[in-house]
Amino acid sequence: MKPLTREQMAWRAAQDLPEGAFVNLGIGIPTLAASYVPADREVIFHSENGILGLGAKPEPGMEDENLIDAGKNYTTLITGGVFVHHADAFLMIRGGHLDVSLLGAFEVSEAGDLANWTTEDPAFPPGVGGAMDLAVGAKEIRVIMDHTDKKGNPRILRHCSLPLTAAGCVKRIYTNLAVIDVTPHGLFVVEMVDGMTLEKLQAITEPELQLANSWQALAPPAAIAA
Amino acid sequence: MKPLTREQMAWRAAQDLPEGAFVNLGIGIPTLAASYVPADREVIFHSENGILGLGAKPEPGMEDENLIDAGKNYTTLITGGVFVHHADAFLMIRGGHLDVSLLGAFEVSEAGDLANWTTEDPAFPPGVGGAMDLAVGAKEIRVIMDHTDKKGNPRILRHCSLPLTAAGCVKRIYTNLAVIDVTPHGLFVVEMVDGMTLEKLQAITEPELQLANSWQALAPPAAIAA
Amino acid sequence: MIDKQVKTLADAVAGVKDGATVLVAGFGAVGVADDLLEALHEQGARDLVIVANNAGNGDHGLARLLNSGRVRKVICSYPRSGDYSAFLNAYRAKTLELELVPQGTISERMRCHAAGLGGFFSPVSAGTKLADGKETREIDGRLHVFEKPLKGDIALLRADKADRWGNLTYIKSARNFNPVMAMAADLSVVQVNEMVELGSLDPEAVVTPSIFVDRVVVVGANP
Amino acid sequence: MIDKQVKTLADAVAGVKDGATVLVAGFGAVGVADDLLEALHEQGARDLVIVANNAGNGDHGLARLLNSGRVRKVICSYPRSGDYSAFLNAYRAKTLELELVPQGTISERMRCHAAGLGGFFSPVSAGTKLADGKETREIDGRLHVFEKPLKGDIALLRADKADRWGNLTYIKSARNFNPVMAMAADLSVVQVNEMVELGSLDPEAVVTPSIFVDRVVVVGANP
Repeated sequence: MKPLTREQMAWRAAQDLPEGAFVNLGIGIPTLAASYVPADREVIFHSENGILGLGAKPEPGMEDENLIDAGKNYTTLITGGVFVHHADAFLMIRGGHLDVSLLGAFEVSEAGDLANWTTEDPAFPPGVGGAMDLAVGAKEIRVIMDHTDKKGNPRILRHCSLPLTAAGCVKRIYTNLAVIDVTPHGLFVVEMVDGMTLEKLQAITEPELQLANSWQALAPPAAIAA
Repeated sequence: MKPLTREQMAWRAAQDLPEGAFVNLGIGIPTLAASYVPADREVIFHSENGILGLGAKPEPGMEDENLIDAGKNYTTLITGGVFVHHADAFLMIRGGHLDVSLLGAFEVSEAGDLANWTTEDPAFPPGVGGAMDLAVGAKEIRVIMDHTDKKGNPRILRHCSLPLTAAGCVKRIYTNLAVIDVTPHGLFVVEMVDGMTLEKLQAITEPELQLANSWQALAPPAAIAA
Repeated sequence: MIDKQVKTLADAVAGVKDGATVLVAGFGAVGVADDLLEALHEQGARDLVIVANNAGNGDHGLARLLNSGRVRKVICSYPRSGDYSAFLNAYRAKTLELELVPQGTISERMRCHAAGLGGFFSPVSAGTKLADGKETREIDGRLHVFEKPLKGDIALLRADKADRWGNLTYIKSARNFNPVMAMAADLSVVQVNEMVELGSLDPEAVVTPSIFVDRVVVVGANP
Repeated sequence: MIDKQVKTLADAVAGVKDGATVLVAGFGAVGVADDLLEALHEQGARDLVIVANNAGNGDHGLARLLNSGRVRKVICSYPRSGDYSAFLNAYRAKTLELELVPQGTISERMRCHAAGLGGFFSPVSAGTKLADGKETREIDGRLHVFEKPLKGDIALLRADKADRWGNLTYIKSARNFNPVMAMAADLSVVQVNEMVELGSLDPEAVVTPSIFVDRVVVVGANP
């Protein structure tokens, strides 16, 4: 059984972004998803600092000092993209104008509660950024995260142990082992990596998992960086 | 004793608009004030439909069908003027960004209450337009109106008889007979037309008037249309 | 490939249901999507709630909907504008409900919905008849009225140029309510003078970004 | 003749009082008025409350004010950005108060003040630690938090071009917080790359209208 790499997780999430969707990609793995949108689809990426139509990383030497993304990395604007001011960028987020918000997370509960803004490390000041705005506003909130923490403890929990970002918001979780839908009837596994079983997955997941009737293999194409 | 004409009232109000002021002119007599700003002063007029930098009426034949003022008359944009959308135009109004809002009125009370939106004529639907927004937002609210109604009854009252537009907002009243300041210590006559006395003015004004120590003649130059 | 352009005015207003709330942009006769309003008349939806600054002029566009008895309620600031006989007749016949809202409050309530907020306190109308029955609160010594978000099922908009994504620019004061109504409806439909190539609108000068627009129809240059 | 241009950075920040609330535009290092921040350091005001998205980088601009002990409180969404050692040291020494606000709520609270409103209900942060102690209300079945307007005594802004009235345009993502902060301060001060003739900015494409701007200083082209 081979867990997905970060790139493969991003690839998987990207496959679910439909033609014409407006999407915000959170900092970290979600950002990588931009590269894996199928070539025949137009998906428009939103950046909280005021960009609608975020493009790829600029070629070396082509960086524009006035053009950065939410992660403060140099970026580009695609044809048709526009600039807006900050309050309008968050009106788009909070007002349900984005089709998908793809976020990183520390923990997700079986009710779809999301914890992704603080680990409560007393040595450092907390920072929330746009996490809470992104977690309430989009038409659909999806999470990308490793299935367990570094010690192998579950991150999909009955109740989040860390402070919440927002309650009951997550609809789909992409992990390095599975794709799981959060529904009013519980958590449904819709895809698992080759060699994974519901039993093994359940062992590293706190709340009860059910296998969707239509479940299938989670199998990125060989070309996606391993 | 010669009451001021509409043009002369507008002229008088215009003299108080300082260099660099942002001003909204209400429909009716206030609109006329734009023509009487002293030539050496730059005053920037705001129109509620989304214009900052309203200009003069266009020359005949030069009307632009996409450029009207709040009174729905053709207008022009002065050099430096810009267009904004409606919510931003009213953010300017309500948020205290305008220096002066110059309004018409039916009645003003001694406390500065303003009634200028409805006469409660049952035969017609009420209309409020931007009256209530304009009456609360500007740094200073000033009124232009005839001193009495057509029957000679006072329009400056102890309490407004018509429904209020906003309470306690008016700071200065320009009538066809006088200029009156509304202060926490009562109404002060700061200017009167030639031949007017405090006694005569009081007879057509409901609340008590006081004569400002520094009062002077209200005397438009002969050139202003009589 | 994203392409929001539809071929006909009928396509542009397809699917409007009876009882729908329709945001009608424009101020006076400027920036009004008259052709979309005529198309909505053809489409036939009834029992409509109209949100607009004014309440129709003559017997075309919004006034025609009023004259045809398609409108249940008008939310506006100033019905008495131009030839408003269509409104006046229905108002006097008591076949039409009027919700009179201060002009800035109309657009702010729509922006409130657009921004995903639950309502706001405004000093406008506090202490007046138009605040009757509304929740009030004193904030920093000043009376405020609680105003609720206002959303449309459909917005009928008029712009100058659009690209295939639906980015929009306007002409002068025809901008007025269009940008805020575009943000506040589930379905935003716009009639434009001209379609332009994607990328030909200045990214710094697009007024309504594509995310707020669903359907675009070209009606030809202004008369 | 209106002319908002001042000659020096010192003129631009003249009069800032101890205890002032300073709106500091920018996102990361982009669109930040670094020269105005340095001038404010020279000017000497203390006990400042800073509103910004981040909390300074290295030892220049905002970070320098922090290192010099001029700041009493920071209202921001994400202090941990870049080299934020200036903030971290003061935070650990407990000489600095932090009010952590969700990013969109910062700009919305400033817009709320700018729009003359008394506060709004937002679903953001409802049910979380950041809503502790805040008034809540269920609206349409969803929990909301009451948020108050946020105003600045002064805003330190950075734009690309200005005219003598103070109309402004920006470059790309350097727009960020600048337009909303320009609207939300009693005194809005902007450093620009270039002054242009009145009338040379497109009236359809000015992002910050002159009414929101008080002083303009030219600092030269971007490095």
